[in-house]
Amino acid sequence: MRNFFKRQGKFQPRNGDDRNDQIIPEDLWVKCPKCSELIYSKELDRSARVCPKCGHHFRLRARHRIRLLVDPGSFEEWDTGLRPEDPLAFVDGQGPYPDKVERTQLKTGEVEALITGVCRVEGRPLVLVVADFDFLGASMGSVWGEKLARAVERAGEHGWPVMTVNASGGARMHEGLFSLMQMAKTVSAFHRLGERRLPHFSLLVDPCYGGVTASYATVADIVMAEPGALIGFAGQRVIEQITRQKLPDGFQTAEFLLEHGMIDFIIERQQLRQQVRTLIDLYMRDGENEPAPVVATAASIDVDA
Amino acid sequence: MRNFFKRQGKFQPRNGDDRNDQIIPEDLWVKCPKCSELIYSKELDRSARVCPKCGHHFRLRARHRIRLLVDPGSFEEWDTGLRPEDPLAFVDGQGPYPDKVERTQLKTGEVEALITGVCRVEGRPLVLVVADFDFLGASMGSVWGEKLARAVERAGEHGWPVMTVNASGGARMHEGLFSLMQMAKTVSAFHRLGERRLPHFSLLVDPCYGGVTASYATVADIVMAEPGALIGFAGQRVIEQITRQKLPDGFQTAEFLLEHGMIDFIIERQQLRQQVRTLIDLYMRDGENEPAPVVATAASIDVDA
Amino acid sequence: MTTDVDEMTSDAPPAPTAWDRVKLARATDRPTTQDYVAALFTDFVELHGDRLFGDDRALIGGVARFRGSTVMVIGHQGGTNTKENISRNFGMPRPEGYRKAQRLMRHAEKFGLPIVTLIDTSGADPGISSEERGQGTAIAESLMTMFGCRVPIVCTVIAEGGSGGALAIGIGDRLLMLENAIYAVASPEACATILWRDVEKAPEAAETMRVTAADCYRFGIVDDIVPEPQPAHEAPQEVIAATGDFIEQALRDIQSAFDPETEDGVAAMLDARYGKFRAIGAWRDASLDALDSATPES
Amino acid sequence: MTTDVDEMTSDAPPAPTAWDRVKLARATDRPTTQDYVAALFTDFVELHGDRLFGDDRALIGGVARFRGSTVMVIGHQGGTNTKENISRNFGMPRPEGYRKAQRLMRHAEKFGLPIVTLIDTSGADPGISSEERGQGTAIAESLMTMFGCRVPIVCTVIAEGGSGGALAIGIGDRLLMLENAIYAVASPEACATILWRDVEKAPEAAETMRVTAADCYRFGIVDDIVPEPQPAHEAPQEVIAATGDFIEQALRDIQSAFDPETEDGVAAMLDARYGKFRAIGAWRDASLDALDSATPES
Ligand SMILES: [Zn+2]
Ligand SMILES: [Zn+2]
Repeated sequence: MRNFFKRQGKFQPRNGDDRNDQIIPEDLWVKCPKCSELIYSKELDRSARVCPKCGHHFRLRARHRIRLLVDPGSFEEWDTGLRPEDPLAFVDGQGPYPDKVERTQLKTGEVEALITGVCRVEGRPLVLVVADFDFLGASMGSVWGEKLARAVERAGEHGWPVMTVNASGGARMHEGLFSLMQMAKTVSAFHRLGERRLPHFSLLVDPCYGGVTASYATVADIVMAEPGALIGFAGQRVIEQITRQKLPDGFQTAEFLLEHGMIDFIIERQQLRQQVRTLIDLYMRDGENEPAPVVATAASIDVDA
Repeated sequence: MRNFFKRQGKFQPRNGDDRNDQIIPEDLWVKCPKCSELIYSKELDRSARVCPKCGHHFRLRARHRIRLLVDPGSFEEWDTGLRPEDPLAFVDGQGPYPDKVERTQLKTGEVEALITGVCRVEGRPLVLVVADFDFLGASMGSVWGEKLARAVERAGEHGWPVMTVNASGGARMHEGLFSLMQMAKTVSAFHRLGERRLPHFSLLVDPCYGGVTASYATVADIVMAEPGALIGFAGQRVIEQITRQKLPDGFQTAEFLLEHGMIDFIIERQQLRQQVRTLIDLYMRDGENEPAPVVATAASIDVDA
Repeated sequence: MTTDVDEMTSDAPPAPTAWDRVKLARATDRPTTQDYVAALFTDFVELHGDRLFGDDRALIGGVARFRGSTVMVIGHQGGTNTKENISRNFGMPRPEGYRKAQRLMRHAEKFGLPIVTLIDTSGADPGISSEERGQGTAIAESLMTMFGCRVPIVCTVIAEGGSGGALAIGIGDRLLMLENAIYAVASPEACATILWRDVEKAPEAAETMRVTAADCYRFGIVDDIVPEPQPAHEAPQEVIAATGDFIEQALRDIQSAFDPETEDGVAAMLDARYGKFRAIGAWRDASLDALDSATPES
Repeated sequence: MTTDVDEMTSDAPPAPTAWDRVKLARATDRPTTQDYVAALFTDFVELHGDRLFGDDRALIGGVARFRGSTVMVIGHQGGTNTKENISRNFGMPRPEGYRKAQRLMRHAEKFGLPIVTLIDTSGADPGISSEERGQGTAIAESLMTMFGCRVPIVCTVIAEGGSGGALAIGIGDRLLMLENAIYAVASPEACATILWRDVEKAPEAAETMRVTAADCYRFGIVDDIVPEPQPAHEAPQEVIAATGDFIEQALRDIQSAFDPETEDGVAAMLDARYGKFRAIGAWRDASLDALDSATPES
């Protein structure tokens, strides 16, 4: 099985913390789905993709989020060599799973749905774990679980706090039970981190469903959400089909979750960096966990041929 | 303050585990409030005051409950000398608190609302704590807290399980903040017992309200209730007056609490003894906590003059 | 701090009655939990929700920095206008409120953060849905949680400490009370209704219930009284600052008495917390009386 | 246990397909949690309620004696008729169910009781009110609880192990699975709908999802398979008894490997539990491939 990946050697992932984050717009103007305002695409990017008129938070690619949060140049990416296997020899109507992965990699410029690494936020070290919804709907598979477990274990070794930015469309069906088991694997990693009294800050962003919502993302020490983000376990279409009931207004929005006691607070994208800095300072008390120097080398060398 | 009690020397509490438990009936026939059946009073007593027709559980005096549960003659009562003080010098429309206590003692044949001691249930030692609703509505005052704390501490020392039978009409207003603080005192005693891994079985009986419901009685390891018992924090009249809403059918009944997840199960009075035996055997495993011999003397000598 | 008979005959104004204290404790513009948080804490991050059912705005809490250390602060919160009063249920917690408090206390325990609670409620919510969701059980769980919580806890009654709703965040290593705060097993109105069947007798009930800080101190229930040279609503800054000093001192006292960073220190702190409440009560042992007078009867 | 090509050419009947297994796992009269409890446990005392909101009858549990020891047994429970199916929500737990399970697990931990879970659910309840009360959060809390639970845990998939609803009581030191049970990230029907947009493709989906006990064993997810010489619904007594033997053996193995009566033993058991799930995954490290072939590129 080790070989199938080499067949697709033409793909080479890019590194760095500020690339791959913009989808080329169909046109220069974007219509806000909330207030219908036409926004000039570059202006939207400049405002962190928040509608300047109504505050609607557009989805963001993972690397865009990283760039907005971290000190420039401080993100050191980890485990970029990890690639999905195909333990089920899974084939569906769209063909074999490995082909689907390859097409997705080419389309998105990412090798998997989860990006992990360590960064600094105004000088404070922080392990950062960010999901990319464009990669197979940020479905959680074995690579996700392994990258996250490694990142959290490293945080534990170094005494760093962890922040996760969580989006997901659900399970990575193509990996079957392995996908389900990543819920256990990720939760267990954070259970260990908690025993070291290191905090996990979780940000839920649109959309966040399925196994991610039902695992580490919602049992963090601090659970935040972006305004208007849809967050739930079962998807809205599934619930409608099964229950044949009309969904309540605002069902599964961040605001709905706040009212129902499921999140600590809603944070606007522009306030996130400041809020994360405050949280780090509150929990990483007074130099008790001395920030280890960020390794000075570039991001892990990716040597996939 | 030590002296006021001696003024009332004419009162002398009776001892033993099977007296004081019958109110002389107004007449020989009792009408069941649930099915309206007329029941011969002695027959009702023989059936543990459970309506033979509909199963309605009539209220029971504390000593009657003890007699039904324990091996004959095995109940050793503790701390019968404890008496309420009057730290507030409380006077209400009915006069001073000490007078009210004295009248209640004469009427009920009990010196306080809580009876504690150790017994055997089919040979198994069990610390037993039973409230008597006839004593000032089983309001929880300082004597209640002290007797309970002592009983639970002794259970801890000896490695005995504890069973509490809880009824209450609310706080002992006459003891003011001391009454409120017994909630804390009783919970803390059971917190300690839990650290020793000794179980607390709680039986909620009609009616159980206020500070008892909001303290040790509902955070037991096993919470049981008698059929139809009314159990709540706020009383029904208070809720109706304040909310001006109609109360739902069956509101605050044991069955309602079961449906709302607040109790482990409902147990009929005739099944209790067997169930308690089973619980003791399940939790006090295999002679790990060797039953200490019950002290062979009679109930603690009561020397109040 | 107790009312002195001399005061009645001197030129000084008469000492406030219990009912005066009740009115002072309930003064509309008396500082609330939010005022204390704003004045005494920095970087307050309010944490919402019980992760079970809802977010009770009558009981708020969050992490913040207090005099150099990160702490968890938890307090009752009513409203300053009708709309806010409704959204905060007049500061009367529902089960969600206690369960949020428990969550925050476990959180504080996990990170070794001292807990500061601010008590200001007329009592637990007396509603149908609160009963449905286990009001009694929720309060009881709060008490159990606080007796096991392995971090220092300092509780302060800042205004009205009403019944189980107050006690549910009132178990700690130190209990402080403002001079014009009250603490009672039931509201004077409820007591008057129950015992005199006349709500107009509330002032008399307040007197006979002994609800003042001086009473609670005399009873050994309250450890310290924060003086109010002027009532808190007339001199909020001064009273809040003094309260902060008392809380800081209490935290320092606990930390120097027990060293809660060590296992043994935590065990000793929990023992002392147990002992504090174990000792509260007013009773006598008639059998000992008899032994004293050497006339036993059988 | 895996399907062998030889079987296809021999006189033996063809091995069951994945879809056959799905149908066996779902057979109407396949034994349920209650059947296992009745046959394998004595003195079962069912404990109800989450102490928060309700009692979920789709997930039951209680203390009981199992082969001489007191244990906590927790399992999914559907109904045997329409009425019971409705009251038990067809065995699909709501948040109350997970929270009851968590309560019982903490209870078991307090008293040092081993936990036995029996998994049999098509999945978590997909309803509006379950979302309102935090279905995802409740499942996540269950996982967190089981990773920290300081007593031995043995989980057995007795019929259908469906998605997060199954996993929520599926974290343990040993995971057993009956030969005709299935375990899947989603139902074959859901998978067929999502990936083929055609629920009729469920048999194909079942095949490609690798849901059988043999698959789960091959993947290293399941520790042991309880054989069903005859399907459980045809020989319930034999299969239940065999399951009991496997559970007993698993508990004995854990107890002899770790001695959970000691602090060190518990720590080692939790380490092993962590390691068990830490190791589950199918991925490769492309950078190591490249190092293997000694042709690094930068
Ligand atoms: Zn807009
Ligand atoms: Zn009847």
